[in-house]
Amino acid sequence: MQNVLQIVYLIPLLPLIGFLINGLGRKHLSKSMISAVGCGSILISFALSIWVFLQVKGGNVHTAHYFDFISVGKLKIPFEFKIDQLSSLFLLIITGIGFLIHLYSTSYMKEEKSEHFGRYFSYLNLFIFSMLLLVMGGNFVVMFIGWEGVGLCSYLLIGFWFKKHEYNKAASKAFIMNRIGDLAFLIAIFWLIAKLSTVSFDEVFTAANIAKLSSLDITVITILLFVGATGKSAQIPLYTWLPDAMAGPTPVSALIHAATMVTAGIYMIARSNILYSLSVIHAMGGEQDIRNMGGLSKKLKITFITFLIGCIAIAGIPPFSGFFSKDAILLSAFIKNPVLYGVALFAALLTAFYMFRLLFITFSGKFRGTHDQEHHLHESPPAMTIPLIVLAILAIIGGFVGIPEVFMHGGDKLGEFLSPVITEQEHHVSHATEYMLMGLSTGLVIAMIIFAWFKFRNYQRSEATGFGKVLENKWYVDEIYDAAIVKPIKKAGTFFSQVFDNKVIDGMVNGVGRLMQYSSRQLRLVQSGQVGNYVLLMVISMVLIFVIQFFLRK
Amino acid sequence: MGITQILFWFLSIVAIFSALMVISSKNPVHSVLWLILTFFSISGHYILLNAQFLAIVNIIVYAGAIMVLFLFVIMLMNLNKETEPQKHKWLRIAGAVAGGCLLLVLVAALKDTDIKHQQALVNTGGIGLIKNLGKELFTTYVVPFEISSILFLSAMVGAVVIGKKE
Amino acid sequence: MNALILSAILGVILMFSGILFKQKAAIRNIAITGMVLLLAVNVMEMCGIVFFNVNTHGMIVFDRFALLFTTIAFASTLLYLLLSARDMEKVGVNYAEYFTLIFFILCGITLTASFKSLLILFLGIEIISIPLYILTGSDKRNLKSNEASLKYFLLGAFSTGLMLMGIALIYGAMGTFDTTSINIFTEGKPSLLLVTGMLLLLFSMSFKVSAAPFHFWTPDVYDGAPTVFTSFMATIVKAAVFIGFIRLFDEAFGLLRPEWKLFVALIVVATLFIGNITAVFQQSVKRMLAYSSIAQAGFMMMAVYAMNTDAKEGLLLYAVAYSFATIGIFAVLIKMKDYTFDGFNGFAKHQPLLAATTTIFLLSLAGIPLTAGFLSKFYMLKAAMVAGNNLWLVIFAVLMAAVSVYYYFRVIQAMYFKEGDAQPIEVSRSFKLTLVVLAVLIIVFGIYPDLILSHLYF
Amino acid sequence: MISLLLILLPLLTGLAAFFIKDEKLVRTWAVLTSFATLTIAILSLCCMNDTKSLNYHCEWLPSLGASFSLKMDGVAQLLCLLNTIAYPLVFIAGWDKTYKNAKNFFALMLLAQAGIMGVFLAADALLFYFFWELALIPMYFLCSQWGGEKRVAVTFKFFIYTFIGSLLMLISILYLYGQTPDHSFSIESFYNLKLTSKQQSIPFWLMFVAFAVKMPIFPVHTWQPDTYEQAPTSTTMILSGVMVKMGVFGLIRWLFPILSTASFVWGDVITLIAIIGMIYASLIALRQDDLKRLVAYSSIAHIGLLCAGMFTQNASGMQGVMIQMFSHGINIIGLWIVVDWIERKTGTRKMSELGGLAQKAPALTIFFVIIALANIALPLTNAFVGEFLIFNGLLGSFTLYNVWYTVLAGVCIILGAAYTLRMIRKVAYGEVNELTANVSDISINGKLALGIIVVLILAAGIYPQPILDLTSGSTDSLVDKFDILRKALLK
Amino acid sequence: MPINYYIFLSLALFCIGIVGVLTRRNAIIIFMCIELMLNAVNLLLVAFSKMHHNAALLAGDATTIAGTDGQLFVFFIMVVAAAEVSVGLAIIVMMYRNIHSVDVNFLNRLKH
Repeated sequence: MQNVLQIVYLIPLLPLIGFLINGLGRKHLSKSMISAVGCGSILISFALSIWVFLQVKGGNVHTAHYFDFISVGKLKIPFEFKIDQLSSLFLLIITGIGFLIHLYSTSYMKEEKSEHFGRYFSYLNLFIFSMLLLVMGGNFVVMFIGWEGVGLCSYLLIGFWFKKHEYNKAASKAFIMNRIGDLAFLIAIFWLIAKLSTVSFDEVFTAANIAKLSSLDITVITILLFVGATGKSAQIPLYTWLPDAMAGPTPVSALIHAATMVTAGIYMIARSNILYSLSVIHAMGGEQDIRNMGGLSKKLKITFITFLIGCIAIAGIPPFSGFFSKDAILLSAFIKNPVLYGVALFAALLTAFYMFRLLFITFSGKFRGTHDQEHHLHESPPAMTIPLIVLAILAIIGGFVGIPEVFMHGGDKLGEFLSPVITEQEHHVSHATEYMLMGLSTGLVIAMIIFAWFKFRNYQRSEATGFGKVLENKWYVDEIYDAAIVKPIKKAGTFFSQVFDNKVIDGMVNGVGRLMQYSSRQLRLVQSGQVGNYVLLMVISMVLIFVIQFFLRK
Repeated sequence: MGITQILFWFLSIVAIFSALMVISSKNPVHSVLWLILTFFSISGHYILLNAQFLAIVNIIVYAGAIMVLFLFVIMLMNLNKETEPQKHKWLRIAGAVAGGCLLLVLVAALKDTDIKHQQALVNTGGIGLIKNLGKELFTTYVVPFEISSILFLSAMVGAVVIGKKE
Repeated sequence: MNALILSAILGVILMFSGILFKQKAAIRNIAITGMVLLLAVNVMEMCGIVFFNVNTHGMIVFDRFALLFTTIAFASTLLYLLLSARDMEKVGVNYAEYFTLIFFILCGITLTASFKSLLILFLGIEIISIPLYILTGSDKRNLKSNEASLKYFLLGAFSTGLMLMGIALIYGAMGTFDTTSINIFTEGKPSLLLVTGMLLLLFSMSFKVSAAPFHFWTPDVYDGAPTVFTSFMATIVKAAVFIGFIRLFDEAFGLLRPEWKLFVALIVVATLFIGNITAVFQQSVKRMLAYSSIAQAGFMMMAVYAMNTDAKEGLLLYAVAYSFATIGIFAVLIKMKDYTFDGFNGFAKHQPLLAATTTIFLLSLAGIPLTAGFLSKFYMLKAAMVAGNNLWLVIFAVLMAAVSVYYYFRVIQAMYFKEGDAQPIEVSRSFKLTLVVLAVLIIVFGIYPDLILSHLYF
Repeated sequence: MISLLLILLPLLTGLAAFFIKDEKLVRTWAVLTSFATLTIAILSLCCMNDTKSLNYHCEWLPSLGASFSLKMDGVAQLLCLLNTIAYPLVFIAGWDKTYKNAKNFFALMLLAQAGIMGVFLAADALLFYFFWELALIPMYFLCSQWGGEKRVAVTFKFFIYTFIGSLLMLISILYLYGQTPDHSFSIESFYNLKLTSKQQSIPFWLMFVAFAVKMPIFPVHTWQPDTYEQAPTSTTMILSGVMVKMGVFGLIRWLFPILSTASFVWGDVITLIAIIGMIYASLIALRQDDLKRLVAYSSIAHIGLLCAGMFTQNASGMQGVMIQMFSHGINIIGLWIVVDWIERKTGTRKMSELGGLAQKAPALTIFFVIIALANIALPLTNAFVGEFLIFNGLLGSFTLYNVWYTVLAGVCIILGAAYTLRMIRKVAYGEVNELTANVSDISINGKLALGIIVVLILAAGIYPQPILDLTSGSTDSLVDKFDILRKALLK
Repeated sequence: MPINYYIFLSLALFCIGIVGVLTRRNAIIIFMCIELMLNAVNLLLVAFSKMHHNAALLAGDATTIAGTDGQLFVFFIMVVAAAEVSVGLAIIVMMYRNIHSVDVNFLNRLKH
């Protein structure tokens, strides 16, 4: 009797079908049809996800095996989906939020031509499909497929309005930055294969297998996986694509990057948490839906409130959800290492500063966008506001799902649900310390908000100075990358293509030819036409041969 | 030193001297004459070796026919001047040195051959007589003999082809 | 023996035909018929039908190797006559005499291929050489032809001198001219006289096959001679001398191989190098072919170097491949007015069939698979490889073969890929047919060489 | 028998094509016969283990020890399939092109197919060499006759280059032949050779150079960009899609089994060269403005990976190479079709002069993007499977430097993404300009060809296992051989 | 006479012939030098012939004809030389008719 969860393939399949229908039929379908297909497929997936979630809650955990994707020698990589607490939760998040995004988009994109409208929805569907593969994958490879798929979709979405060169560049940059992370992820997978000959979660995370890994292996794999996550979640040092992507054309696509892709990184770390044994993961998961909101609300007048909520949430002001997740992270960082805590705190402060700077710039100053953008700024139809409100509510209450013990005994519902998947580390910190840390961070955050308020209240496009300028330019990291990596690569490429390949390597090859021509030109002069010379040369060669024969050879 | 030895040395010196004169005379006619002298001395050697047939043939064919032909051609071309153009000095030296080296090398190589103690039979021995040679030539060597007629035929045809005026 | 006598007779017949017949076509037909006859009697001798039973006293032996080669040579000559006999008319007035000389040369070729005595070798070489001096100079008003003839003659006579000195020294050492008797020496070290004589023979034979550094006459003579005769002497004659060469060094100096191996290798290297490299810069196709013939000689020389069964088989195959291809190319070249590479520009457009066949000939010369040229080169390489520790020689040969591609393909490029006002040339239908036959034969032998080689053994 | 058919059919139809004067007729003829050959190749899959009906043997040159024997193992089957798939694609894509002397063009193309097929099937070293050259000759004429402006010189360089390589291989073959006890060229005799490591070195390098030139890998690659640029696109497709696989195939069929010790000993060096070449070519591709040259250099990078993958000498790496050979062939043909269309419609290949094709030719752009993404091995495309396995093989290979190799080769994944996206961006995106303003979308035959390619890309990307199963027999036996060897050497 | 004497004498004549070929420009003289070389060979052959005859006699074979072949070879050489001379002189004369010189340095149309 097969497990009922075998049919989970429907969940990713539906968005895929949606993608195909919208993609192929984008010229022929009407907009309403397209939105129906786009949203409908996700909605059904969402419904299925709820059903799956309930199944999992009921204790039915299943790895659905479909076919052998790659099977070489001892290495077997099946195409399989793993449905457990973690993935079912993420299924909910992805299909749920995905649906909201779709819904929102129907209205947001309605002024696009039907062709582009269809293209847009097909991209979105593909995105959801990839995300679903990512979270459902029963092994690292399937996960990687989704992982790259997400990168692809972000590329497509950022470059959606492909006439604009900046967008295209931003898209390429996002993809390449992601690829760096992907490479790390891949190498981690190879490392696992080399050590364990398997990539399946079920097999990798058995105690016996973990025991096979040396501490070096674990360090390398975790670091590589983390780099992979870094690329996808746009963390330092691979974050520079994200701001550009945000600057991209579609707020919705921006949302996707801010939210879902970042989630992907989190999910991956969570999935392999055994290797990390970190307790912060689930908290991070909680944070993401808030960030979604933040991204989503950008640039919309009417949603100032929701945006504000989002900002506050992200900044980590109690009691919004961001507060708890942030503190959970900070706390675990503190447990690990106080220095780490400092860094994390600093990052948190910067986030706060950044968010509020955005807020003030967007809503306090004059409108600085182009005319082109201005027509987007209108009263939002219900299709847009409803998702926003839902999200805002989520942001407010979301925090309480993961509310730590210090506030409410047994409040950490999320942690509880995920405990089969995530090995939690014991907290060895007194509540007093916890409170103190919370207080510290909150205080600093508020201070930062006030600082931002004063700085950007009447923001005009004036030259920023000092530290502000550094921030303005995103720490000049782009410039540093450009100088340290991109330019040398370009220079090397130019050198190789114009000098080395042409002059040196091909030069040597042609040189051989030229040498032949030259020696031919010279050698033929021996053929002087003079009989006397010919005889002389013959006699000399004869003498030489005689000398060799009689006097040199032994 | 018997008469044979004296004759041998005398003929050898004459042969080498006249050969040297062949290549060093400026006047082509002189060269021809010196060459005839060389041939005569070689014929002398043949007689010394009791190869009478060859000695006669050498004088008749070489000294008589061939060299006269040469002389005739040279006269025909009016080349009997002393002002024959000379090769470049260095080329001549190079030629002489190369030829000298060849001689040196060959002599050095062949001075210790395994037959160095053997003697060439002088004065006696009947194989060089016309009778013996003729018998061999028309029995064992009849095929090559006939074949050499083809050579003459082709030389004849050649002379016609080359010499005939068109 | 059949062929030897018949070729001499045919020579005489043609000598008189010039007096009897005034029409050139008649003379030509006699020559071609005679050639067919010659080929036929030679094939008969291969099948065991011998018309003349002459006691040669062991000086000439018509073994299968010799007979097979003479068959090849006669067949090549037949094809050569079919293609180019008409073009001899242009050379000069002595039309019948040219054929006479060619038949005499064939007589010499027969001798060179089947000698057992150094005397016969000497006679054979001379019977080949003297008519060739004449044929080279047969275009009497052409100064180049004169010059070539005189150069050839002087250098040829010089090399004859070397050869005779060699024979004399060998005679001194061994007391015989018989090749098999020369090959017997009992003591551990061979006589110095023998070795010296052998080396002198090596030089003179190298001269005759135009192997470096005794090749100097070749480009000038091939270039200066009337093209129709260059074709003959660069192919059939050269192959014949090679057969003589390998016979001599196998039968007479087989045991001396340690003494000459090194020098032959050096000669191979020098020949390949000079032939190929110098050919690269030539402007005239004819002169390029002259250098190419030197280069090809370098390859054939590898057979002498290797001196094993493969080498002999390979040399026969090489003779076919090289002769056929070169005869074909020359046959086309004779028709051209402009012998430079540029003269071939756009040739394919005007004469697609001729261009196609010429391409096959060139590919064969370059040693591209599916042509006899490849397999013959392959046999040479294989023979050399089997002969022992000499990878370097083989590698060198191969690199030089790659160089050869350069100049052969220049012709192909000119014919096919370059625009040009190709010279309008007129060729008969039978000429085309013969060329096609030649090309087909080259490909057939390139796929299945056993068609030839199986005749070497019963 | 099937293998003989696979060679004979294109050979004979090719020869026949020389005599078909009518251009349309000869084109149809070529397409039909190429489909017929494809059918036979597909049929061959049905009798996978029936060696009797697959293989063929007859006497050829008994005196030399060479025979006309053909062997169709899994690898050969795969590559024959690639060959037979490539031709219809190429012909379909070029259906609306006119060639002067069309009959010669199609005849030579078919002859080249026969030659390539022979290379994949030959089970006799001499025969192998024969076909190796036979595949080259038609290519020479095709490129020199119908190519671009500098075609003659460029093609000639290509020809000489590969010719030297193949001649060196010939020496190696001869050397090995000399070592066989029965003086035979048959592959079995070669396989049974027991040579010391010292004896293997020279023939190994001689042979490797031939394959390296053909593939080509750095630093003997310089013929390739020029040739790809100058050759007629149909020919370039065959050259890059099928012919370069001859080199890789040579490694697996001829080099590894015969000279395994040397392959093992020199593996590190060659892997390093291959990987340097990958980075090198990727960097150059990054700076190319000419589309054809970009694709050419990207191909060098990919082939470098194939070479490195072969020398991992483990199951994963080699199987990866197998599937990647197929994928690369399909993908690059697709890319050429796109590039060709762009060139035909805009008259330029310079990326700096292009742009905005996505608006004017959306179908083309979609195909282009999909194929380009397959080219950079996005998951669920065919190339991903190959590259995944190769990289896995690299990391799992038994060398001290496996991690470095993997990381260095991995850099090319990123560089590959960089130049491919740059290409897409410059060609397809952005505003239209005067060159691209009047471009029409790809024609129906182009769509058909590209459609098939995309289907193949996805099919092999999603379910690659049949291909892997096809070749596993050959690779497994090799891997076993290397395992034994490794154990013996490490002792 | 000791055979070495003959060998050295012949070699000397032979090499003088070669030197002549190398140093002279007149085609006829060059040709004559070649004839000199041939004569050196002839002398050597005759000497060897007598040497082998002697050896056979010393070996006790009183009726031996050993050495005949050497002298016959000389005969053939003379035959060939005669034929060669006729052809050679014909060629030289033809040359002279065209360029009015027998200087081999003027043979330089064909080169490189």
